[in-house]
Amino acid sequence: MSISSTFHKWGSPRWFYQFSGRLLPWLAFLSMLLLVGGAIWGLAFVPPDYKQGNSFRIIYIHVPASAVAMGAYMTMAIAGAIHLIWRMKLAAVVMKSIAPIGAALTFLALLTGAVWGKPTWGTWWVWDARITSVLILFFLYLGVIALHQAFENRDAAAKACAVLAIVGAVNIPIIYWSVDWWYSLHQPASISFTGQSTIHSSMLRPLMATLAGMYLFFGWMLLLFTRAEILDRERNTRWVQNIVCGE
Amino acid sequence: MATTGLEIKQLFSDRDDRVLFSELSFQLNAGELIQVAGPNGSGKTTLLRILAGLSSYYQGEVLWQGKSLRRQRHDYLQQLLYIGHGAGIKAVLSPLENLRWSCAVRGIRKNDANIFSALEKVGLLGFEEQPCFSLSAGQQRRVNLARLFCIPSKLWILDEPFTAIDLAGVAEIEQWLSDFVSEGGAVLLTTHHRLSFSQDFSVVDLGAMHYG
Amino acid sequence: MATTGLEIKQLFSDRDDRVLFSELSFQLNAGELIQVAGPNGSGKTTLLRILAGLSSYYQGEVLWQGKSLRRQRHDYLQQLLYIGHGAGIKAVLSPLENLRWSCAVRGIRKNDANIFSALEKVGLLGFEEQPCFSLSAGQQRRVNLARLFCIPSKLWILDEPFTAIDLAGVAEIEQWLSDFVSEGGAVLLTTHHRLSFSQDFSVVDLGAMHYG
Amino acid sequence: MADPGLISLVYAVLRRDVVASLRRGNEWSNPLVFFVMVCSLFPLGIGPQADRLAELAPGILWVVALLASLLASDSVFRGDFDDASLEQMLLSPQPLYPQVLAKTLAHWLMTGLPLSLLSPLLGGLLHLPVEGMLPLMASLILGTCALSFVGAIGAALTVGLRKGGLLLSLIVLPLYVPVLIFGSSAVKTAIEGGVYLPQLAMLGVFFLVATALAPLAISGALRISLDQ
Amino acid sequence: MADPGLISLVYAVLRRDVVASLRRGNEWSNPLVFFVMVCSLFPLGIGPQADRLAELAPGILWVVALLASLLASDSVFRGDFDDASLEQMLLSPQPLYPQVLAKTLAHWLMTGLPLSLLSPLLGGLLHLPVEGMLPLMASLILGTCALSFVGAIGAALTVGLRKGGLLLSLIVLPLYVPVLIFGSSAVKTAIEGGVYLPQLAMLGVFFLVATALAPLAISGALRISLDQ
Amino acid sequence: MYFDNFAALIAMDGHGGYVWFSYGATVTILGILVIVAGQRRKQAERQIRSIVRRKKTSSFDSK
Ligand code: HEM
Ligand SMILES: Nc1ncnc2c1ncn2[C@@H]1O[C@H](COP(=O)(O)OP(=O)(O)OP(=O)(O)O)[C@@H](O)[C@H]1O
Ligand SMILES: Nc1ncnc2c1ncn2[C@@H]1O[C@H](COP(=O)(O)OP(=O)(O)OP(=O)(O)O)[C@@H](O)[C@H]1O
Ligand SMILES: [Mg+2]
Ligand SMILES: [Mg+2]
Repeated sequence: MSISSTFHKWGSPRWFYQFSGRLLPWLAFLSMLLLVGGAIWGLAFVPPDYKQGNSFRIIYIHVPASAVAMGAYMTMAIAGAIHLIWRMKLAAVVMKSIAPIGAALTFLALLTGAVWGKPTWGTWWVWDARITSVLILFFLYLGVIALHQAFENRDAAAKACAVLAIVGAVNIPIIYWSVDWWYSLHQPASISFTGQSTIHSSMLRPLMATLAGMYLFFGWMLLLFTRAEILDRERNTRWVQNIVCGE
Repeated sequence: MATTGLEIKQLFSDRDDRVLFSELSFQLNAGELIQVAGPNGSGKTTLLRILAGLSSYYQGEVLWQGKSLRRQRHDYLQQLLYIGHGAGIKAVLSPLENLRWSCAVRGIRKNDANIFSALEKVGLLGFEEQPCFSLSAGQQRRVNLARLFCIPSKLWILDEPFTAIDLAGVAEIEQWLSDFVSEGGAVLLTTHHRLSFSQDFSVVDLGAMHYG
Repeated sequence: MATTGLEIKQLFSDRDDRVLFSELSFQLNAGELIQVAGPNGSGKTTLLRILAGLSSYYQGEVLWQGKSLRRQRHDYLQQLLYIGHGAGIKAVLSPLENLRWSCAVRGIRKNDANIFSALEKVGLLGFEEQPCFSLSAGQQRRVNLARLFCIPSKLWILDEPFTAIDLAGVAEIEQWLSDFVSEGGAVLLTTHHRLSFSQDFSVVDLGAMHYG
Repeated sequence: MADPGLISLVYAVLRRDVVASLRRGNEWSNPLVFFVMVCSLFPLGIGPQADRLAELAPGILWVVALLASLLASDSVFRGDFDDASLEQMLLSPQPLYPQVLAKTLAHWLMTGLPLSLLSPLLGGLLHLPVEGMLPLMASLILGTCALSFVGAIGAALTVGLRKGGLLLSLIVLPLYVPVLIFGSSAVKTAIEGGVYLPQLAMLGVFFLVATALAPLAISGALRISLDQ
Repeated sequence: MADPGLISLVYAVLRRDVVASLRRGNEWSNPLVFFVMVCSLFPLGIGPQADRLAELAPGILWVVALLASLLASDSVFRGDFDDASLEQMLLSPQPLYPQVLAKTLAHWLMTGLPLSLLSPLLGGLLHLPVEGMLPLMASLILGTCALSFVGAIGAALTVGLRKGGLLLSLIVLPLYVPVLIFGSSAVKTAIEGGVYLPQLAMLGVFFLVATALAPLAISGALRISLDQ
Repeated sequence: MYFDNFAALIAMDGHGGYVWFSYGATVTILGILVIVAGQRRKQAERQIRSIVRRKKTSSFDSK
């Protein structure tokens, strides 16, 4: 079948709603299992890092939150592009749903990072390249959310946010690279990421678990937000009214 | 079926779940004038913006010379002149400068003579160098209407062109419309005035408001 | 000589050396309606803003109940209701909220019942909780006109109240004016519509534009 | 002063402005975000060294808060002018003073106050020592309120002009200077372990004087702006 | 590209905008005044020590220039939207790209350029060493042009909204970061006696890319903003 | 378990505060996400119900 007809099927809110309904329990179960299991494993069973002591256990949420937060922005931009190019309504819904989730995860990454910084670096905040970039990523998310809220018209809001998300996505690599370059100019000798080499494989396994769990959690939330938004948008259709009022 | 004008087929538009119009179909050919009527809030402005290509929130088809609008935007724009609610003029620039820019944007160059004669027609000779903010409501509207005479086009879409225009002015504008139509132009307009128009014209009534 | 209304004596105003009106004198008493007429740019808006006390660029005298306006601003404002070109409503607030504020600013408290009946009169029942930005041009104008019914006053000064109002609406408003006048109110308004007004009314014609 | 009519007038105006601002959302969140973003631009321009940033933090935080307040104050009367609500206020038989007071207070509640409450977070970002946090917040609360009133005078003067925007800065910034000096000095003194109460007291005086007198100037300015 | 029709179109649009902006006066003078005033606030907030100011000057000058450009960019399309000229642009049979390019260039000519030319004066005020003056001006010329184009994207997205103002900052500021980094770094490197050409080259690249690509995004954004 | 007892697990050699705060914040933020998602759904359902109700009553009216 042609691309457009596949898109048509995937883009149909009704089809998506029903399909995602079947996926939902699995996502919820798996993500909770991996997140909770990985966390317990990481908190209680893994030996501490020889340099950082027990504070390193924050890694099991810090790293997954950071990674997913980054990936989410790109996903949002891609959804925006799909919406603009193929005029697929579902993509707009997905894009709108990602923004608050991504912002929350970015905030979590910032928060856990800051808390981790106190015992390791002796300060809550450092204008380190990676940290600065995440902060800017957070601003980018806030921009998309604020722009969406500012519009009264939903379709115009979606298109405008798509443009912004794409422009932002084009800029992210440039921002990262320039912040990195900036930091390397100023880098004080005392502070640096200790480097991946120190991670022992026994520490790595729970990390893999929570990382996968966080991705699944993101997927779960995405479906929940998207489905609520679909209901809202399609509220005048018979199928939605049947679902809600059970006829 | 080579129709030479604007053809609207099964047009549907809604706002916040209230249907403004649905299954709206009509045709506007060269040499015709159509008045879109309806009470406040019935969707006249919405319809005109759709037909001008400014709004894309509609279902149904709009054809220009037999082809869909979305396919031949450029050709259509070449022949369309839309004057909306807004004044479309910079307050600090004079009528002359404003019209010069209006022409340039349409790709029309070097026609000050035209502009002067247009300003004369709308009764603004003597005001052509005065900044527009110091003109009255009706005079500003007239500057905007002067575009009818500087920009050659085949289809005029006018949203309440008589707003703020005095009685003598209204009669004049009706005469212009009449002249344009008899030269083979097509006009689509809304107004709450009772049109006194020499030729025949049809009325598309958007009727009362529907709640959906 | 205790006149009960508005008395204008030898009023003069100019804009950029162009005299708009000079030696303008007329009188508006309770139970009378005066239409200020004149072509675009003749100074109608300017005159109305002077009489509402919004503009002070004039020479001559304006008396309210025999005393100069400048002396008794407060008393005058208590009895005046001015509706100008502007909409006077916040776009994000609903008609209800807007009118509530309008009343509060005038010192009128707790009259939601009044406001509802006013909204019903102007045909906006069902829209009272919708934000005003989503109303059409005419509907927004109607919200503004609803103030005529929530704010007790003796003198209405209305600048083109029929702008953007549909035909049925115009007839209704004329009826309101008529009722108000027969109850002893005084009305001063401008409009380019031909007024069809049941009582007698006078016209103050600012005439053609003078170049000076 | 305790006239129930006036109080209910103040309340009605305050309420309408706060509701409108909350409903628009942007109006109160934007100055906040602006504050956060611009504060985090400075390290990028100056360099990330913590000790140097800590030294500059009071100055930067105060200047940026002042800018945020300044930019926000453009909108105190802009909307009301555009939709001719101002005309209604002027034509009301009620006195203008309480109306203007209420409008300006509403504006501060939606801009200056949230900004002041958030400032310790930004202090953290700029490595402001902990001793500075409380004086930072206190000085900002008093200071931004004074700034709002002074800014409203400028806003009232420029509201009738096409494109007020930056013209406002020009008029108002010089008047902001005393507040800036005492505000940043309070924080600096606190960091250095000094007594910062005198500075706070000065800010309190500014605040009281501005609240009492500015509405008079604003009323006059509004009348002038509308009479054109 | 060398179509005489297009060139005359660009010229007409550029001319109209420049004339309108000159006639209004505020539009070009305000960013300038803002730049001057805010730069002179910093000594008040931070303290007057010359050596410390000199160290901070590149960062401060660049951040403030960036803010001035940001605030000015709100007005690129605002006026044209309000008076419905934008409608006319969109309904023109001519392509939008050159019109948008011309408008943005006109805007930069009236804001970024004068600001860059004035910057050495402010450098003097903040005790910027003489070696930094030329790179400051050069980097600002290239940088503000890139900023104008990026800012115009945000302006186009928000022009249809009541109260754009600070929302624009929120959207656009993160995108300004690379320009800020390379701009201030060029000046700093120059002061320290280093080679600052690479940074200027980077700014040049930003400038070219922004000029070429931004008008596309702007055109799309304008269409969206008008279609509501 | 790596730790000798529960108290040691809580204390984590003095780093407990940081670690447990982080995990607490995580639970809070992820929990808020879940709750917000649920609220959005409820809000949508509420609106749909009112639409259906309005439709029913208006169809009775017209009859
Ligand atoms: C893209 C975003 C981020 C990623 C991918 C990331 C990744 C990582 C990784 C893999 C580690 C473990 C390094 C190791 O122990 O070997 C780490 C450690 C750390 N991160 Fe992040 N992080 C990000 C953002 C942040 C942010 C925003 C902050 C602070 C607010 C932060 C603060 C820390 C701290 C304090 C440590 C521990 C100290 C250290 O190992 O040097 N990180 N991060
Ligand atoms: N701000 C101003 N500066 C200079 N001249 C002005 C200004 N406002 C109005 N004028 C001039 O004053 C004259 C009268 O304007 P006014 O708005 O009173 O006219 P009007 O009778 O209300 O016209 P209309 O019917 O078009 O509304 C106009 O010719 C106009 O050029
Ligand atoms: N931005 C918007 N958002 C939501 N609803 C809108 C919006 N603009 C208009 N509407 C609604 O659409 C309806 C039609 O509006 P439109 O402006 O087309 O009316 P109109 O026929 O031109 O009326 P008028 O004669 O008053 O100008 C109105 O009832 C209005 O409530
Ligand atoms: Mg209309
Ligand atoms: Mg008038």
